[in-house]
Amino acid sequence: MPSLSIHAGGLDLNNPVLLAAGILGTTGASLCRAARAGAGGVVTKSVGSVPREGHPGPTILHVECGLLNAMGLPNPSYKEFQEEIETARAGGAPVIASIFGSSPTEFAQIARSLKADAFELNLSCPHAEKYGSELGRYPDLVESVTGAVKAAADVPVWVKLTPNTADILELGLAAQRGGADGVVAINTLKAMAIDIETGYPILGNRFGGLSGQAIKPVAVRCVYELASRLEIPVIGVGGVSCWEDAVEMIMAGASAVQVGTALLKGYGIFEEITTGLSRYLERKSMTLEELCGLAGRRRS
Amino acid sequence: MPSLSIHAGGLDLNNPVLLAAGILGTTGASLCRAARAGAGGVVTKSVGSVPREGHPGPTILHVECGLLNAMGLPNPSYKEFQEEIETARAGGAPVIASIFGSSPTEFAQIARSLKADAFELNLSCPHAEKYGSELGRYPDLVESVTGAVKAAADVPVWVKLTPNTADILELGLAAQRGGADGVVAINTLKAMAIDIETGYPILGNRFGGLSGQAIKPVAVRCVYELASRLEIPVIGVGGVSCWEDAVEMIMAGASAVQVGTALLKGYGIFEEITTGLSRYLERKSMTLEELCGLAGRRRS
Amino acid sequence: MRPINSVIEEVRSEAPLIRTFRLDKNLDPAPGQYLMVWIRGVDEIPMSFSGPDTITVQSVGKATQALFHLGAGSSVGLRGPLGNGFILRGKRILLIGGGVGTAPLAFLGDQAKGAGMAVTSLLGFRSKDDLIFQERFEALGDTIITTDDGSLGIQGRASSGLKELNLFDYDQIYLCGPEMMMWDIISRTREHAKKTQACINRYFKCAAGICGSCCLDPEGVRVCVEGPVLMADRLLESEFGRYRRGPAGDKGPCRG
Amino acid sequence: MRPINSVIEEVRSEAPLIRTFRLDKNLDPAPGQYLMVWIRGVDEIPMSFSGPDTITVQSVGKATQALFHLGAGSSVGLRGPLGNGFILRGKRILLIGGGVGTAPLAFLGDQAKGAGMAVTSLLGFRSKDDLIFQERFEALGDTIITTDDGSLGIQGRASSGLKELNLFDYDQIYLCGPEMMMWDIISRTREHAKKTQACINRYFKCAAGICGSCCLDPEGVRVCVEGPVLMADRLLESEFGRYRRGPAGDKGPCRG
Ligand SMILES: Cc1cc2nc3c(=O)[nH]c(=O)nc-3n(C[C@H](O)[C@H](O)[C@H](O)COP(=O)(O)OP(=O)(O)OC[C@H]3O[C@@H](n4cnc5c(N)ncnc54)[C@H](O)[C@@H]3O)c2cc1C
Ligand SMILES: Cc1cc2nc3c(=O)[nH]c(=O)nc-3n(C[C@H](O)[C@H](O)[C@H](O)COP(=O)(O)OP(=O)(O)OC[C@H]3O[C@@H](n4cnc5c(N)ncnc54)[C@H](O)[C@@H]3O)c2cc1C
Ligand SMILES: Cc1cc2nc3c(=O)[nH]c(=O)nc-3n(C[C@H](O)[C@H](O)[C@H](O)COP(=O)(O)O)c2cc1C
Ligand SMILES: Cc1cc2nc3c(=O)[nH]c(=O)nc-3n(C[C@H](O)[C@H](O)[C@H](O)COP(=O)(O)O)c2cc1C
Ligand code: FES
Ligand code: FES
Repeated sequence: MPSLSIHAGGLDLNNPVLLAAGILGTTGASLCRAARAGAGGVVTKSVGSVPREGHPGPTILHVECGLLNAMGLPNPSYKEFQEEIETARAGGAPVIASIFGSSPTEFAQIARSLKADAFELNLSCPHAEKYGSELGRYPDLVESVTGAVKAAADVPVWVKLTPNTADILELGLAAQRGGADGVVAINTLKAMAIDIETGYPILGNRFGGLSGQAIKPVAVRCVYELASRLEIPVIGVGGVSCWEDAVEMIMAGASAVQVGTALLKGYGIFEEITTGLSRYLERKSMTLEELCGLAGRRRS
Repeated sequence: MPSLSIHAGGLDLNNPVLLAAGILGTTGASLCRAARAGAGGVVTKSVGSVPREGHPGPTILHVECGLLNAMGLPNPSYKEFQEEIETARAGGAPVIASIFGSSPTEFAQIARSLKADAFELNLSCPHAEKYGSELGRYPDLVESVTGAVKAAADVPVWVKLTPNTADILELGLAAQRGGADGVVAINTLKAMAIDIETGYPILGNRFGGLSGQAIKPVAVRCVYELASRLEIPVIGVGGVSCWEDAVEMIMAGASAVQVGTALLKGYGIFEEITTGLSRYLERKSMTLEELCGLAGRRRS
Repeated sequence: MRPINSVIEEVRSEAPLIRTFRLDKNLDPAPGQYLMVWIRGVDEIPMSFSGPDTITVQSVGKATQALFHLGAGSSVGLRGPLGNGFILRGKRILLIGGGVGTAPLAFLGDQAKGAGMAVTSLLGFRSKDDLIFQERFEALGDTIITTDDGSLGIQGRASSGLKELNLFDYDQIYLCGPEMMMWDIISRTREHAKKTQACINRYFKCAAGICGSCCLDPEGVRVCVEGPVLMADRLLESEFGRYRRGPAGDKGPCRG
Repeated sequence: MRPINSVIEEVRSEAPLIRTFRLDKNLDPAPGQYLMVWIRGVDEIPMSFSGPDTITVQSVGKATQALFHLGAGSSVGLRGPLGNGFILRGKRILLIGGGVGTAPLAFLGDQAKGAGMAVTSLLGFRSKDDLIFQERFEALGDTIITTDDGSLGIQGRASSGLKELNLFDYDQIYLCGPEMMMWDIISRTREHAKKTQACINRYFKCAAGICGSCCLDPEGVRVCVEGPVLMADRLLESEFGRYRRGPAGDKGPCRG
């Protein structure tokens, strides 16, 4: 079988299929379980500087071909989270701490205090006031947050970008200027659903983020746009739910992929995808490196 | 049965279910057929000032829960299109001419020359260079294009907005400042798909727009955001494919809805939706006016 | 997959703070499975089935209070049935319940009796006034009741009733109640852990196995989809009875 | 629903500018149905089936030329089978074809013969050199050939062959060829229009019934999904033979 190990975004990964942020990432045990199930790396739930309980329920909702969620960044704060990261590490895969804050200094403070194999900056959650995409939609803030974290941390820093923008490349370039070791695209699309019996917005927070199969074509486009112009690697996320999707995302230019919503099918998804990817590479006699960005080289 | 007739965006409509732009809107005959099949109004294919053949194929692609398209605004120019509009009018429903251009003057010139019951300004197509969202992403351009067309036309002017932005409300407010009689939300999400056998982007134009069920939660959110703040009516479009979707969109704040991708099921969709909507209103003893924006009044 | 709209057909008061709500939908649940009940404008919370079309709710906070304000004719949104259920095994079974945790056991007992099993129940309550489902359990078979204050039955916690029973008599034991009560039972009956099914509680946010808020240390069991019914031997090796996570994911003490 | 990858197994030259491509997939098409063939990096174009796993292509422009450059072993993307097909009716049928339009008729004839029908063919070509499928049609039954230049068979257009036939002898007539040739036939045989099925051509963009580019005046028939086979009486009342729309949606003359 062809090797799936890669070096991407400053990390050595056994395979390029990672657990996405906020998915079974609240406890060290569940992260560890993902690593043991075959994830090449695991991203934690986003943690901030103070405990948050998140939004009232419903916090998720199955919609046509996807999931709507508005968890509201529940987390026990980074102070409580170090032990979860230690537990997670027992899984044997790099643990990437997703962190959020409302300013460059808040981000930097967390990055200084927390120990992890890498940081992923959540500049893209579409449904938490004062956080996520409320900063991440502005290139200058993306750059300054990234720069502040880079100065504070001695591990690789990835920046997770929002697709709720007219130009994701602008955001990616800002992250690159800030010194990011990689960008992660995409977070969810801002969305909502309404109960037709009563008119109530279904999510407790009214607005949430759309993920899953529905958004894959948007994610592939974002990855393609970013990968064609950035010098730093792109980690692709959004709707990956089978090995074919992973191939498509890598062809678009992703060095690695993250899997979120597809965990609804259970932890077996990691092995399913990595096995399929290996077989594909074998059949095509290709390496991961050759696959990466192939679509960009097929311009007619 | 409760009445479905409404006055919205300056037009009197027999019912609030319209044919969306670019869907079976190339010929007067197909527009007429939509009207006869029960559409409350029909929007034409977007027409510009010179003939365009559009992008090479594939121009559409079925994806998970939706459709990707990159037609590339094929049209015979407004000069050839007047006769199609006349033919379309025989259907008995208002004919809204969708128009596009690369500047306020180009838009205004078309609006001055073409006769239709209303204009819809395509400031939102995500895959045609120099047109659509390349203008429509900037609030000042939205305002100036709208203002120019308002000055040139003596019929209602609707502005079709792009969801490929960090803040669609900003665009809606710009349209309102420009004097628009209504906004239409949303056009497609910029997206792409790649052939995993070869790495080729599938659409001839590489990038296209995602429509259909996949985008409904994004469309509902956009309509809700716009309707909560604008004084002009919002026409909802994006993924409406059954009467329940129409109810949801109207609850989000849409005065009327447009149906695009669901025409894949055939022209019968108009009657299916209007009948379902009537029955719903009857069961709930509500009027369309009471339904409109209900979700905004359910804030807890 | 959107919440199903369901009208509350009947509300019955079981105890001062406990009510049973009969819904207009029979979703064909297995005992032990649960629903996510959306009290519109307030919250969505997990509730076990106490019958094929009923839930029995203790008012403890915002959402349950709001539910109490909804009378018959009001409607809620439902997601479910969710999770696994109890599995009926053997011929003689023992139900051990505490407080509102007796609800899913009453439902299970009905099914067991219908299947011809011999059902014995051991139920613990704070006091006589908190008692629920007494007749329902007594109709199933022998029923031992304990109250903390001794106002009815044996005085003490549910485990005080164990001495009246020979657990080797039972093919399977089913357990549901406040966490400390369940912990008390399973830690005292370790040798029966392999035949004890416990329906447990964690903070559920997504109830879809995706958010991680309900995961049990050290294996990361997703209680919302792999539970809420778990074998007691598995619980003995877990965080259960020692700590539990709150809505923020922080570890806190177990209540009850 | 993405394009299916298909390897070209064999390429056969039928005439100087016409080749048959055998694909590695049998998509179980009905004669008259078509495929959208994606020549990667170039375009996606409609092609009738000339057999269960073949298309027969005339090189006329960019995409067809690019397809000709792909040899056996190359691959294309396929969407289909699409559209309706011919419907076989009666016992004696007549096929009238012109040029590469004989392709779907040859496929139909094979099926008709297999079903025990009597097949007669009338085929028109520019000249002897452009002739395709001669043996295939002759194996089906009586075959009349016309050539514009008289280099083979009757001299003149396909309609010149009509005088050799009594159309009342046939239960159903099947027609495919250049638009002016088809128009020539159906306008001369109006009394048989109700039993004439014609496989026609329009500019297809989406081939899914959604874009409107293929719609036929005055009814707005979506040829890509309601066709490409239409009854001749319907065509007589349409734009067919008078004008057709190009890629920009502009009206232009009918070719051929
Ligand atoms: C599988 C399962 C089955 C349950 N079955 C029943 C039942 O049959 N009858 C019954 O009365 N109660 C049941 N509960 C407990 C019930 O869900 C909580 O009492 C309810 O959520 C409290 O909501 P509140 O807003 O009224 O209280 P709050 O003020 O929000 O909190 C009160 C307490 O309830 C707990 N709680 C709140 N929200 C949740 C949640 N989403 N998930 C888990 N616990 C929560 C908290 O830990 C808190 O300590 C069950 C819980 C689970 C997980
Ligand atoms: C239902 C149907 C079945 C067909 N079956 C066959 C067949 O079996 N064999 C065969 O050789 N040809 C067939 N054609 C015609 C074939 O599709 C065109 O010859 C081909 O698309 C030309 O592409 P090009 O790029 O080589 O030519 P271009 O240079 O693009 O154009 C040459 C001519 O082909 C026509 N054409 C181009 N693209 C299309 C399109 N997307 N849809 C319709 N016409 C187009 C144009 O009108 C133009 O006049 C069929 C067409 C249709 C609609
Ligand atoms: C329930 C849920 C919770 C999430 N929480 C976070 C989070 O805390 N931080 C973050 O950066 N992204 C979060 N996301 C976004 C995912 O990491 C991912 O970007 C998105 O879901 C798209 O990928 P998918 O389609 O594979 O799910 C969350 C997604 C879901 C569905
Ligand atoms: C094939 C196709 C062509 C379209 N052409 C246009 C167009 O010319 N002008 C325009 O404003 N929108 C165009 N759209 C966008 C639709 O009008 C609509 O905004 C979008 O498809 C979302 O609605 P739906 O999900 O109901 O299809 C097109 C969409 C499709 C699928
Ligand atoms: S409640 Fe979300 S994983 Fe169980
Ligand atoms: S080709 Fe698009 S409707 Fe027929």
